[in-house]
Amino acid sequence: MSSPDTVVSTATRSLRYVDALREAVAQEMQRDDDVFCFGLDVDDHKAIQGSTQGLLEAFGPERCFTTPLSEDAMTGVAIGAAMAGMRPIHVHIRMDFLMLCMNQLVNMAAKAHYMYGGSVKVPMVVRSMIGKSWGQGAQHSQGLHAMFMHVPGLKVVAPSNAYDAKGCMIAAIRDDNPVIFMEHRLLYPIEAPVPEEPFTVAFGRARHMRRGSDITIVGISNMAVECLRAASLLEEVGLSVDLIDPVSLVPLDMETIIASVARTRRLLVVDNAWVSAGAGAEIAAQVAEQLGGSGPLSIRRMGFAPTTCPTTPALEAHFYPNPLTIAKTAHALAGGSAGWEPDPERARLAYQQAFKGPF
Amino acid sequence: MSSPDTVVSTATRSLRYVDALREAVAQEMQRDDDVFCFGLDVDDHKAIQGSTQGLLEAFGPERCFTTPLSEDAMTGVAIGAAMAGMRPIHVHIRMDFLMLCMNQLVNMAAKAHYMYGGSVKVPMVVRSMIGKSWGQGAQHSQGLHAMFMHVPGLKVVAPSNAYDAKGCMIAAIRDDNPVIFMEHRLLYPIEAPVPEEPFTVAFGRARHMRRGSDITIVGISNMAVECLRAASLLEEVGLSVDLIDPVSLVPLDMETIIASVARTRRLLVVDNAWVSAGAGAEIAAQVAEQLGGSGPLSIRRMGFAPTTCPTTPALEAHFYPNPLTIAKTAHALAGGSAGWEPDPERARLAYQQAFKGPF
Amino acid sequence: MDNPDPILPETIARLYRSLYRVRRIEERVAAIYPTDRIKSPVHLSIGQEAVAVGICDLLRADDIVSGTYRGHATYLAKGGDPKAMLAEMFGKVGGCARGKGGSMHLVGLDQGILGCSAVVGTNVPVAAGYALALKRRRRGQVVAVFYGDGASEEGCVYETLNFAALHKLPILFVCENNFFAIHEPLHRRWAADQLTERVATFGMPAKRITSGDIFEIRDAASGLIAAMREGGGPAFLECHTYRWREHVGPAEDYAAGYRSRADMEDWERRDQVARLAALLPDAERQQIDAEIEAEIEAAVAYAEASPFPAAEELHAHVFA
Amino acid sequence: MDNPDPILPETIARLYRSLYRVRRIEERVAAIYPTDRIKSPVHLSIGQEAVAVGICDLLRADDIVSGTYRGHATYLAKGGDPKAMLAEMFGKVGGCARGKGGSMHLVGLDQGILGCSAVVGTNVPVAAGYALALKRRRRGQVVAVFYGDGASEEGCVYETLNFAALHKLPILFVCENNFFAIHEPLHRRWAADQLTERVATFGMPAKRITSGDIFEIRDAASGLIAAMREGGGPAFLECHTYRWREHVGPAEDYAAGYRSRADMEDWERRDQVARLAALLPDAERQQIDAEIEAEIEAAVAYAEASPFPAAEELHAHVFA
Ligand SMILES: Cc1ncc(C[n+]2csc(CCOP(=O)(O)OP(=O)(O)O)c2C)c(N)n1
Ligand SMILES: Cc1ncc(C[n+]2csc(CCOP(=O)(O)OP(=O)(O)O)c2C)c(N)n1
Ligand SMILES: [Mg+2]
Ligand SMILES: [Mg+2]
Repeated sequence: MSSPDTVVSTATRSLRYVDALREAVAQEMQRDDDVFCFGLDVDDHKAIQGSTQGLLEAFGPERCFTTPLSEDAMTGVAIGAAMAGMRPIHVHIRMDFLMLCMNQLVNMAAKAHYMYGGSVKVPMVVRSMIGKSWGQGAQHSQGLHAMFMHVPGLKVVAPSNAYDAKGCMIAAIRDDNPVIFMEHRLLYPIEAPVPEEPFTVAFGRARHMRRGSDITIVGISNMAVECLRAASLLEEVGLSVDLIDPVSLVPLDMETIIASVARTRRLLVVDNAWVSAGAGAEIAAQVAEQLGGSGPLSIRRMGFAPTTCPTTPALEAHFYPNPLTIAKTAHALAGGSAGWEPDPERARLAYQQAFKGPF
Repeated sequence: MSSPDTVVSTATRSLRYVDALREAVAQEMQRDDDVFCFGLDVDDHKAIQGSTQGLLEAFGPERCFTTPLSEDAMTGVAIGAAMAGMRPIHVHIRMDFLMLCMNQLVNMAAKAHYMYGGSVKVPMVVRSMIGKSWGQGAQHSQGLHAMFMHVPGLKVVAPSNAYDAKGCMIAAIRDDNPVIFMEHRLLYPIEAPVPEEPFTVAFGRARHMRRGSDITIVGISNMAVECLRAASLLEEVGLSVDLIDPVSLVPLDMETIIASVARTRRLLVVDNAWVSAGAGAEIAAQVAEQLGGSGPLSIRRMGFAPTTCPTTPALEAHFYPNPLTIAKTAHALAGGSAGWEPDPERARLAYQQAFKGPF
Repeated sequence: MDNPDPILPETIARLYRSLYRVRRIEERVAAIYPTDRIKSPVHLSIGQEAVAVGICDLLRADDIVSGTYRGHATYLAKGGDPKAMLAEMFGKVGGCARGKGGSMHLVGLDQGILGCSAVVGTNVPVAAGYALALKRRRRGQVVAVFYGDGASEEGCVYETLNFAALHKLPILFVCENNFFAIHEPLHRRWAADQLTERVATFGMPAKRITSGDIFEIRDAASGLIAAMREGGGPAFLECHTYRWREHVGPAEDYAAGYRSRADMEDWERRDQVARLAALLPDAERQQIDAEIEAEIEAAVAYAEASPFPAAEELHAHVFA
Repeated sequence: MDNPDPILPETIARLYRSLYRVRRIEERVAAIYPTDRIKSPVHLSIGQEAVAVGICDLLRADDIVSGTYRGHATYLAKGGDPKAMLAEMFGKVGGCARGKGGSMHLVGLDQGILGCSAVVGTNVPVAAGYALALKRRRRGQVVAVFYGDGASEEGCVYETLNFAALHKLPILFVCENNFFAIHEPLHRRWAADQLTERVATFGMPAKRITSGDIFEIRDAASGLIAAMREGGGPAFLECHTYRWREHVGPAEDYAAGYRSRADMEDWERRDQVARLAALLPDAERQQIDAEIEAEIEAAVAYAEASPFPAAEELHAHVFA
């Protein structure tokens, strides 16, 4: 259904990211009796911000159920059910809570297929949401995908729009491996055209959100949206951005990124996470390995400040990259005149504006 | 007591790595009543390969004790005791088991000082050993330091020789922050001259193990030792290696590495871990960010194969970098004639030979 | 309830003052909340005050409490400064965590308040570690750790109970069982309603108190804490209680359908704030009320006046 | 021991065959070990066979077991192939995990053997997840999960007990209490010796068997498993037993001082292999012994002959 370049969709219907997630899961549960959805609070009236709404009613409490507060064991339960041929979707309302399940994810889920010589599969999806702002703070705001990228055997996806959210979710459910599915809370209300019928978005194919020639920007998860805003600010001053959303981090479509940087010789990676040993480090390192020998290369990474996330908005404002800081950094990297910065009012965070696609 | 270049030590006494660890802890427990050492099996007759030998006898069961198999809560206990002013050393016989404690390490230990506005400190040391060979396999062989490098608030050290083991351990115990102390099982028997009196090795100062001009090699943990062997093989064919052991990964002495690569324009990072979003990615990315703009740069990373660790020696042999593969890769990176490879017999793994220092 | 010792008037007054202070501060927080000056999720303890207040009444200044993201009552009952609490929630530098922690991470080491945590259950082993240190110091200090019925399901909490009993740590485990974790009732999370019996198998005194009666809670804790100071080891209390407001946020949520207002009304009839108010002479109560109201005004004013932290503070406190 | 049903001769023969097979294969492993052909840590079950054998005797072919790094007995008792086991330990491609798992990660899905894990406790929730799937399938299948006294201390095990009881999963929890985790005795790890009582508070049948008697173990499990197949939910058995050899490796280690040979001798007197041997007619026993010895020879020969995996196998099986 999709190519790395454009969403080949005739859909006219717009759907919010959160509803795209919900629809994907509902359609897969409809299609395959072995799919089930569980995790703290998936069956309450808030239904994980609505992303699991209606599943209980449609599929009953055997296939949509809450759990005790026991993330570690529940992850093991998902693994065991997956080994038995089911396809669990385990939902966490914050990615920070995956730290409770690291043992099962890293030492069992990632390794089972390999250490049992291929005799078992672990087809499971771990949904987790990243929080931001309004005092989420230290323990409710982390994007920890880099840890999962580090461990062979796990797939990691981080769709940035409703179309990819649906297509990746269906692909994740059908995948025979554990897939860490990273969502960002602030993407939930953003709409995009999404086909009604089920479709998959293949992992390992980056999406070109904009074509340009001066600088390659890679934006991960909701940072793709922030980068889009930055790119349009840069366009106004004559800088053309090749903007790439990797969509999946494992597998990672380095080909598309390398091809772009081979043209621009400039790379800015903007991640929704810490920089040190992060996704951006991996992308930058691969680019440097493959292109560094052939001439000068300008590379920068942006991400969370190298601090714990503070709650006060006064400090949080400086913790995250935003369209203004992204545009400034890209501008400087592209050799633009020193000191340029976009009009702050026009550089407001993208999520504060209705994002409508398509791209 | 030490400079990044050379160990300024008049010590003539040689000590094994494992005994250096033991001595450091014993001396600190002697000096400071608040230091204690706990963790599974620290007090049994095997005493974590001897690294905790004698502590029970010298300091009694209040200050050296085993625990139930409850790594997660025990990490919380260490944090709480540290907040109360004690200086716990929590020992894990394998780094893989830290996955059980990620929640406490990432969500509490790393963040407490920050999220409580500086009002508490968490001076604790988490010792963990990396296993290798003889069927350690999937769950007993992982070097997971990259995950800790990713999270602000944790220090990470990985000494590669007995001198640094003692000096870093004392520094870690005296540090007011949580320190992840990574040891490699195969380093334990290797001797180096180590002063008897207590001394500290400052974090954030890399160690130049060899001076050279053709290529910069950074070797992490026991890979520093493997790289040393590779460097001497390369020397025989006229390639001079600038070999750097970062010693601590957080803080990371990028200055020394950058200065070296600025001269050689070639970097090979060899890690005892997976490559993807690993320590090598961070080092490579920083080098690319800082030096990429000024001309061509050749960069490569080596580490675990991108697979789970197999137990069979037939496959395990291909899982790890070794002096032969390191030397080959460095040789190619330095533009050496294609197809060169050292005599396999002479390239045996360094740990299979008595390593005597000093450097 | 069976209450052998007569309750002294000053005890009633002290407990009332503490209860009323928690209740009113939280009501004030709820009132301020819609103005968006508190950019922080708030988990109110309204209705649950008696547990923290009853137990903290027995603690010395140098004892320690550890609470959760629903920690306002714990913080205040142990002597936490309302000024620092309010400023924290406003994200101001005068906050107890300099604005870096918010409502879920209240802290006050000077008053013996270990920092609260927003990851359910995490505070429990940390509190036990603090108790380990206190045991080594041999000054008779104790720790009281508060956590919810939901937290009791986390593996690390069981692990901690075992360790605390094994090492005879001076720690009182207090499970505030309000029957819900967010909107999920006990019967969807607990295989059996035998938490207290389970904890007893670790070899520590364990008691369930279903009444919500502050005197019963205080009495039960009193003997346990006294024994603990003498090296008797840990103890456990399961205290039934009820959260009157929504899980997070300032409002009621009985319309949501996951629980019934009738249940709340049952608990409202047992409200300890009203009960103790009625036990006090009118004048004395009015005096206390007035003092508290003034304290709250001062705290809000302080929070409003306190500046936001300067941008450089972002990079402070990463490492000690 | 109270053993109402008379034990049929064929039951004795079947149990003996299984016991003897485990014992002898492990003795053979111990004998081979010093030659370094097994480049793998081995955790022998010698002395502990009766637990796995007694319980697996009640399982159907389509039932599931889950064991630990000390999993040889579990693997064999559930019908695991000694050839595949030996080859696995030799690191050969004919191994049950193609040489990638070694002694600690035996697996055999065709025989209903879930893969063993070397991280203590990890297998327990995974087994419960499998049981969840079996419950959905409604074919009366059950899971038996084996773990040690040490594993019982891990948080995820408590969490699993609660979840299994809550969802009435068809899973038998079997704690093989050999009194030690590596060299650490129970009293340094357990606050109280009330594990069985604790598990009972989750609302499942829970029984402690201290004799080591294979018939008692089998009888206790029998009723529990039958009920489980009808939807009765999980059950728990704590089986006292004793590890005769060192924690890891082929030797005895009574000289190390952490436990006394006298304790072992007490268990040796109750050895179920010898006991059942004595209950069998001589000729029948000899016949069984001979068959087992031949099976072992064949397994060792198979393991020797099987090739090492080719280098390309390193990159196979990372993703399914
Ligand atoms: C480890 C973890 N899992 C899930 C959450 C989300 N969460 C926040 S509060 C809560 C309910 C906790 O219930 P309980 O312990 O009974 O405390 P109460 O809110 O009732 O006071 C949950 C599930 C969390 N913060 N941490
Ligand atoms: C989570 C974890 N912690 C520690 C270890 C190290 N370790 C291996 S076996 C063992 C003892 C386990 O004891 P028990 O569960 O009683 O099993 P037994 O060996 O007695 O059969 C320990 C501590 C481990 N493998 N995994
Ligand atoms: Mg509750
Ligand atoms: Mg044991």
